[in-house]
Amino acid sequence: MANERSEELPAGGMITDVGNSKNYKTGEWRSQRPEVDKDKCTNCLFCWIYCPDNSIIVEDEKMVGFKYSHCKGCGICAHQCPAKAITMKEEGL
Amino acid sequence: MANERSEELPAGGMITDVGNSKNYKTGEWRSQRPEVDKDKCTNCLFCWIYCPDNSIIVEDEKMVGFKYSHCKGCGICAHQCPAKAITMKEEGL
Amino acid sequence: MATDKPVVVATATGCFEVATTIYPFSSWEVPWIHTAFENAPATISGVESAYKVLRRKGLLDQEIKFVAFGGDGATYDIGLQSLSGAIERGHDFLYVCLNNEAYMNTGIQRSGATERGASTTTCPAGTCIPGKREFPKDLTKIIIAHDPPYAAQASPHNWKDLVTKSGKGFDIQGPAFINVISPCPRGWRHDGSLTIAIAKLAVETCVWPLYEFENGTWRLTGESLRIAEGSREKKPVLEWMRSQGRFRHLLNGEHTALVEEIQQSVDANWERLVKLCRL
Amino acid sequence: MATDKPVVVATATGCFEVATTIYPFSSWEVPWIHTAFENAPATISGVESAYKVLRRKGLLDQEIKFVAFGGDGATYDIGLQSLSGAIERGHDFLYVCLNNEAYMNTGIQRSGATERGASTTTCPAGTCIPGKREFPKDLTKIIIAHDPPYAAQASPHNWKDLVTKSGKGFDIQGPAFINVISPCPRGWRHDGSLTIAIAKLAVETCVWPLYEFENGTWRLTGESLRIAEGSREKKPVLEWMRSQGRFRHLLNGEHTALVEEIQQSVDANWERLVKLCRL
Amino acid sequence: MSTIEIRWHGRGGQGVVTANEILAGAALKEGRYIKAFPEFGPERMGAPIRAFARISDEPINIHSQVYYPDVVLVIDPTLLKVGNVVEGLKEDGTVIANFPEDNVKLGEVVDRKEKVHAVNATRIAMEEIGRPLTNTAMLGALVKVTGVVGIESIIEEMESKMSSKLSEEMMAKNLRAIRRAYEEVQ
Amino acid sequence: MSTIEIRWHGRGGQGVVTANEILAGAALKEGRYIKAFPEFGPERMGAPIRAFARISDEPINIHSQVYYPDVVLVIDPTLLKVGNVVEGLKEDGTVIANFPEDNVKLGEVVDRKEKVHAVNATRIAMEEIGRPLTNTAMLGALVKVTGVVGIESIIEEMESKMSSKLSEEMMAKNLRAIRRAYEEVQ
Amino acid sequence: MGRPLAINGDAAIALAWKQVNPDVVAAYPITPQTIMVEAFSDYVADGQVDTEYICAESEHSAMSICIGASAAGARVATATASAGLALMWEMLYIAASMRTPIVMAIANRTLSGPINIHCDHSDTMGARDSGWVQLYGENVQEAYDNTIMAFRIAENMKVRLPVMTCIDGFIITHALERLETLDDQVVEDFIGLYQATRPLLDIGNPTTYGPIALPDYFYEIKYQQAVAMGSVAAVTKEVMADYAKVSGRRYKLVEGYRTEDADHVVVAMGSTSGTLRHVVDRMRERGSKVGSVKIRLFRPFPSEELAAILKGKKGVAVMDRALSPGTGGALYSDVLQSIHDIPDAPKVTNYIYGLGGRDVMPEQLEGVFEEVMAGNGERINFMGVRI
Amino acid sequence: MGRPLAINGDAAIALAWKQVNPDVVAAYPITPQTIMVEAFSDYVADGQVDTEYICAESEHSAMSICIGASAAGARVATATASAGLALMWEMLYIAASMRTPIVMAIANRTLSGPINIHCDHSDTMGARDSGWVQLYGENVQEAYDNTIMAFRIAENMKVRLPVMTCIDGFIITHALERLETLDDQVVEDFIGLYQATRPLLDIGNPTTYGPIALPDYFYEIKYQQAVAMGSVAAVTKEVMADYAKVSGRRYKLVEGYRTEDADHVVVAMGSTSGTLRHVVDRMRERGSKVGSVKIRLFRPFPSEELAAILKGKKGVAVMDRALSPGTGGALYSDVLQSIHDIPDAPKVTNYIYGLGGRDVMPEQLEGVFEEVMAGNGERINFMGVRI
Ligand SMILES: Cc1ncc(C[n+]2csc(CCOP(=O)(O)OP(=O)(O)O)c2C)c(N)n1
Ligand SMILES: Cc1ncc(C[n+]2csc(CCOP(=O)(O)OP(=O)(O)O)c2C)c(N)n1
Ligand code: SF4
Ligand code: SF4
Ligand code: SF4
Ligand code: SF4
Repeated sequence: MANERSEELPAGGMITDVGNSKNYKTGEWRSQRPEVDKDKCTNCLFCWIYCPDNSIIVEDEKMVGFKYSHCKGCGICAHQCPAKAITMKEEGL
Repeated sequence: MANERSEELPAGGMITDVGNSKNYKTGEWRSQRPEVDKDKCTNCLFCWIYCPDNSIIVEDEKMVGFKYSHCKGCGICAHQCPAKAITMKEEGL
Repeated sequence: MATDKPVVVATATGCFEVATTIYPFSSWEVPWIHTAFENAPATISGVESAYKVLRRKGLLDQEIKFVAFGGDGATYDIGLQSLSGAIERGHDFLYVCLNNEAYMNTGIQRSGATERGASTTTCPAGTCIPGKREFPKDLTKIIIAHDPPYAAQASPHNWKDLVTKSGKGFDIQGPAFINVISPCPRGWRHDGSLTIAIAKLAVETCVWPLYEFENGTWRLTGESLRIAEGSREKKPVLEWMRSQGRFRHLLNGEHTALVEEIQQSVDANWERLVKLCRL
Repeated sequence: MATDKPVVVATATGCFEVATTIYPFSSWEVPWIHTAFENAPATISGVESAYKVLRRKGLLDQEIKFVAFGGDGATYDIGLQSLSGAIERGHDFLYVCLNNEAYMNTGIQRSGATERGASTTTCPAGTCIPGKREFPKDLTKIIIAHDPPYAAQASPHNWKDLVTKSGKGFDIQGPAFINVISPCPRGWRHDGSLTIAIAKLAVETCVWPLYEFENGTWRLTGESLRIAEGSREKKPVLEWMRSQGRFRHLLNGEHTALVEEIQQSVDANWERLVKLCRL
Repeated sequence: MSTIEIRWHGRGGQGVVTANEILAGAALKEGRYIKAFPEFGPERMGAPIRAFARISDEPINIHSQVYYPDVVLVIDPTLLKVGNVVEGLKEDGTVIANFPEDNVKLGEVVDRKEKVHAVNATRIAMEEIGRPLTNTAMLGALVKVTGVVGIESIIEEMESKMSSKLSEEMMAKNLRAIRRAYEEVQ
Repeated sequence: MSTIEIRWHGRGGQGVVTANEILAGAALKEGRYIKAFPEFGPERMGAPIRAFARISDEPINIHSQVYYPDVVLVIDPTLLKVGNVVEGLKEDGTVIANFPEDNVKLGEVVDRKEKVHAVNATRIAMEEIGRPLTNTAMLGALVKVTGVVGIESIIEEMESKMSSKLSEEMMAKNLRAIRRAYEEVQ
Repeated sequence: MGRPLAINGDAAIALAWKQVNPDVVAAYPITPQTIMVEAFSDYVADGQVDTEYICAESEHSAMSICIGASAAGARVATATASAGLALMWEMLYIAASMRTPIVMAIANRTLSGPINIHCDHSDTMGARDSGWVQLYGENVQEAYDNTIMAFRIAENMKVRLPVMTCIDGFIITHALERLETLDDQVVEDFIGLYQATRPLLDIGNPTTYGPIALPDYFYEIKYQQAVAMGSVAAVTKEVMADYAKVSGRRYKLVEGYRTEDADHVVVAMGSTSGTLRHVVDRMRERGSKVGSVKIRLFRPFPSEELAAILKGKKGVAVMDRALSPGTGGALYSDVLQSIHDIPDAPKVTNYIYGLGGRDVMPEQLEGVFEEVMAGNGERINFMGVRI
Repeated sequence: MGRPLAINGDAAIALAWKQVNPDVVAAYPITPQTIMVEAFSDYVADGQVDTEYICAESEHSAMSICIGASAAGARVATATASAGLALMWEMLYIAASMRTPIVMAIANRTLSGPINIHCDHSDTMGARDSGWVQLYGENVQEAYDNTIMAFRIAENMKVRLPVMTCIDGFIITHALERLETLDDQVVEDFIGLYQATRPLLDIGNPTTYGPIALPDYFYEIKYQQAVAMGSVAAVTKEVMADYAKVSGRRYKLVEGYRTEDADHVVVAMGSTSGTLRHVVDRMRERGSKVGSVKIRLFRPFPSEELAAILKGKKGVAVMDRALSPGTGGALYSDVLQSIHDIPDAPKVTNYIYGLGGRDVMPEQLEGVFEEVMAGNGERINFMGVRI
């Protein structure tokens, strides 16, 4: 990272390859990870709405898990889940 | 005018001799002059209130004339006078 | 001045400032400061803060009042934020806006206070655009939304009302605001001797209602109160427009719809105001 | 995003900006611009103006929506004037204030939105001064005093309400404004997982009523409507204060008068608002 | 170099700047180079003001105010008493003033013997225009005395520059004032 | 010059900056000159961060970051996998890491044979403090291994700097963690 | 080519804008710039331009609007002076570093305080590090010509930097002079269609403008500006050559007047350059071997061009119409930088003059020449002040 | 004298303020200045100072409040950085020309864009014409010492000018170093009671502050600032001598390090000066006859003092931590001005470095010395950027 030369960068600090922060794995910063108990989950998608990092994976309008590469472990999903289907676990080594 | 040297002036453009614009005779700029007909005047002092240049002379709560040294001849006093006691005259040479 | 206490004055850049202090002359016999165009409220905040601390330290024993003046450009536009901040911080000062509805000092350019349809040098009435396209900001309401202890609209033609309001503004503890309509012959294109008459017309047409906001309560005053009470006629806005050259282009029959829209807006604002005063 | 049209975004300096674009990374998949802290409304005004003229010239045929985001510092304080000007000029954009009631990006300094009594790093609760001394500006009311076509208060806990309001803001022609309360765990000192719960409490205590102003009419929404209708309880402000560390110093029994004053002010504002919605 | 430098004396609101620009416009019409500008300061109704014009056959480089005019033009007789209107005027320079008496009298007032020209522009203006607006009349006097531009150029420029601002009637009155001053200047 | 340069590796929120400042404060207490600062950037919970300390008997002139540290201190074992913690470490430099296994294993991970010291700071912290806050414990390990300052100075500085921020109980727990790491570092 | 006009500097710039027909103009009035925005407002009101004309509520917003519009893909012009430039100062750097090719006319006026509406160069000198190209015009003709050329320079793909075109407040903005104009079509062809790079409004290719750049990238992005500035001299020469073809008027970055055989030279910018030529002619008539230099392009500073002129002179004076309290003038600094490397460098003295509209008399400039010829004068001198 | 503290640069300045106990502090937060206002807020909340502390709604207002308070008769301090300084830029000139002796701490941070919170000197370099005195501190100790001395300099009757005390953002503001403090009473005695001149609040002697001054007076009033600046060097030396008496620390306007017998010298300001001394020591060990110069007082620029040091050197490099696109650095300019007149002037090259917080490595500075010794290097060079 950070080895491009001045002339290799787009002018004026523009980022032309947008949405690339997906490649920036903020998940590494997490100290607690959310886990879902799909038995309890009602697929209400509250977690999806409230997750500040867009880290709830939804397929076919169903909650199927977490994008751990980005989830920062804030715990909002766990707190908001009306079914108490999400718990926060200490991140292992 | 305008011949003081830099070091003779108070610092920072302060004016310490305030209210000195009285010495600046704006009356010279006038092209029409107000004149009062004291027979009509009721001493209501509307002219005094409205004069934008503070040029109505009042003594003992009576309107006695104009400070021609400052009156700019705007005609507001004439227009406001409820007794139509003031008229504007062409300024002579 | 509507106070017998000593007063310190701050003034924003504008006609009033330029007209009263051209070096080495000054018309001011009280302490006076001008620093820039957009910051009279901040400047007076600083003066008032110095006063507070010097009093607290016992270095000053006189009670002093503080007032800041700004044109509508200085108040509605470029200095709005400075005023808003000073009110939020709760400094003890009176702010007076001399509202001549355009930047007069620089030659009659449009401001946030310029009325819809008025012609100025930056929104001139041309073959394609009939003067200013936007309605003016209602600054007095904006200030009232800050919930200051005192705010009012006034007009020079009703000087008793103006003096009463200024007195309240000085006396009250905390920030006070008075918005004074200030007809300008050159900018509005009317005869200079009609200045006061035109200010009166602004009130009579409800283009510029007289009212005050005191500790949370709205109250109409002067002619406006009488209009609301029905003891005085509310004049049509057209009369207002006819009195000034800046609206002349609207009166040739091509723009009746626009004139009507302006009348409706004046009416709607008036009705809202009357309701607020009845709350 | 509450619109299916393409959107261009401007963002003021602040947490939201710093968190989403650290060179060479960007989280934005739509066109996005940040220029400075105090000028997102002006920046988006420029973008929208370019859009208007390029459309007029036939160089662009897509319909595009414009939105600007700013924190409370960027909106209540340093960027208020920029927003006021953009509204006065009538640009067609939605402005969203993410109000976390302090300058969070720089470390929790007081803003014009900080509540009375709250402790921040520039109005810390000390042995002599118990946190912020002034009441917050009521920015939503200040914006409404500009008479924009649409303005509202919202909260993330009631996301349906928020999405509905955003949709209106996007759809309406002209400037629209939404003020969103945005609890910040670090700044308010509460557990991060309680963010949404605390936002809800703000509404339930009437510290942050949900309402909208649409074409001149005030309307309560969500929980606030139900509280006004009596179908839901209005919680005491003390509950709100207890939920956050920034008010902790007020709860030791020494400051009951202050707490009472704050409750009274919340009540008074709430009653005024209810009246306005009944007008 | 064939540059002529002119200095106007009048009061704020008397149209000195406009008249000076008409002069410059007329000179341009004759293919000349020009530079016309007022002494800068806040414009105040009635306050004494000055304006300057340079007219030349060649491009004009100098941008200073005019300190050593060839011609001094006084459009308000009250100014003859205030300040020194002939300050810096070249030895062989010309004075043209709105003045109700004759050249000799004027010469006494300004303390010059030669090249002193009076014209009762106030009377001309009152009679032709009905108001004491002497700026246009003084243009007539100027071009008669100095020949710096032809009177027809002045009239052409008046018409092209001022027609959007003056009514036809006002225009005609002003043109009459110009012509009369052209005739009457002593 | 008797300057020792130390580089910390941790994550945002783990207290690296605070621990580094306690180290510097302790050194000051011993009459030394100090310079302690984090690698600057926006602080983000969980993001890898570094901090630097210089401790010297003489005034410190150099203000650059530490590129060739004498000691590398890793307070979060997960960082041993991310990036190169021993980058620039002097040939005879020391590595001290929060690591659940022994020095040999640690040496393999960081690819160094000598002067490699493991301490299970996470376990110490969990047991003493109840949370995986390893920053203080690592101070104990550091001073034991390097002797850069005395452990009593660290404890004194902890007490004077942190007493307004930590409850008495928390303070005691942290001091225990420091002492234990001092004992347990291998 | 149109008939010559009698027109002032401000109106000439408004006329150039009308012919350029920019997409967006956002401005705030300030003396002595007002005539520009007023005259342009008339064109707008009469539908003579397509421009979206925005009266901002402050200069800070005016420049922010310009930046937004330029990033969005519009061709943008604006104008200001003095306090107005000061209030947008923060945004000047941002406009330059975002590479928005805005063209801004400046009616040079002194910065407060005391407040004063007249000319000096303190406003634009204070912006000399901001990354804007700065062109100074001597008279009304140059006000017009520089404005038109500025769009070509700013928008050149190698440059992509904002440009200020400066003229002396009142002395030029409010003075009627003779102006030779170009036909509308000639202007249109000369500046060409505006091609934006990755504009914000290109929904299909979304771009992020204005991210935060930390120490790992900031310098590289900033350095691009140095490179862009490095290409300005060559681009400007090209544009000037093209402009000569359509106008017959041939400009240079730095213009020497009777310098070839001169022993003593005075350097200046703006209207004083004209008065200086007048003085040079007068002194040449009396046999003095003097010359003068006009700096037209001030940022980037054309060091080589200037050094080539000053090389081997016996004495040089630099006229600065702005004071940097505590050191010498800005132009003086750049002149010293330009000649520092050359073997045959003259001694250079500095004259601060004309502050707050103090008029410049030919006699005073003669005095400067005389001091230079006598080898007198301090390193820094003050001309025309009552000390 | 108090015990030494382990403290960062911002907190050291807040501590100095606490001891000075100014009447009014008005400020707006901005990284990396925030610790100053936060730490000072704690003193206020705990009643440890008498200060009226005002959280302004913007930096423009913060400076306006300071000016109002100072004119009113208060002793005033404030602090800012980067965009904050930029936003108050208009008011800087007004503060100086109104002769309000405000003391402002600057946590040097680069100007946007791109936005970046780290150190370079673009912010204060951009204010170098504003008429403020500028002092640069190298480390935490100097941050503290300069702050205290600044009040004495600003308020001296011959000076009466506002003073900026600058330190490098993060590098010093956020770094813990050893600080020797003075006792409160020593500080109080050192700065003395504040005596305002014709303060606004003197109701009995009403004064008009800030009138408009036309061309007939403006220049005379402005020239007073040049005169006041002219007395700063002597006053500062006096203050430094007095400060040495109470602190034992003896400062100079310009500080040469091992320059007496050096052939090659590098000049810098701020924290880099320290790193340079470290490098000089290292190179001296290897036998290179090198030295370095630290500029402490940058405005007014101490030309004579610097010339005396640089006279006769074989080669000099000037380190500028700011870019003026299109010309050389500001410090470089002033160095050239300083030596232009002296007979034995060295060749001087310029190095732009450390923009946006790019760290400065000793090896790079050695590289600069090596280039100077070899007589290599362009006139303007860029150090540490990936070209
Ligand atoms: C930052 C800045 N921008 C612009 C100006 C120029 N300016 C001075 S006064 C003025 C207009 C004043 O208008 P207003 O406040 O309405 O007062 P008025 O002159 O009409 O009384 C303007 C635009 C300035 N002085 N400073
Ligand atoms: C002119 C200027 N002053 C100060 C700053 C520093 N600054 C950047 S973001 C910020 C606070 C942002 O607060 P807010 O708008 O409430 O947004 P938040 O970070 O809380 O979301 C400040 C003070 C700046 N960037 N520019
Ligand atoms: S909030 Fe809970 S119940 Fe709803 S979708 Fe998410 S995990 Fe399932
Ligand atoms: S823990 Fe936070 S970031 Fe992770 S999925 Fe839940 S809400 Fe999203
Ligand atoms: S207004 Fe008329 S009646 Fe009243 S005092 Fe004046 S002159 Fe007399
Ligand atoms: S004419 Fe005007 S200035 Fe003169 S006295 Fe009457 S109101 Fe006053």
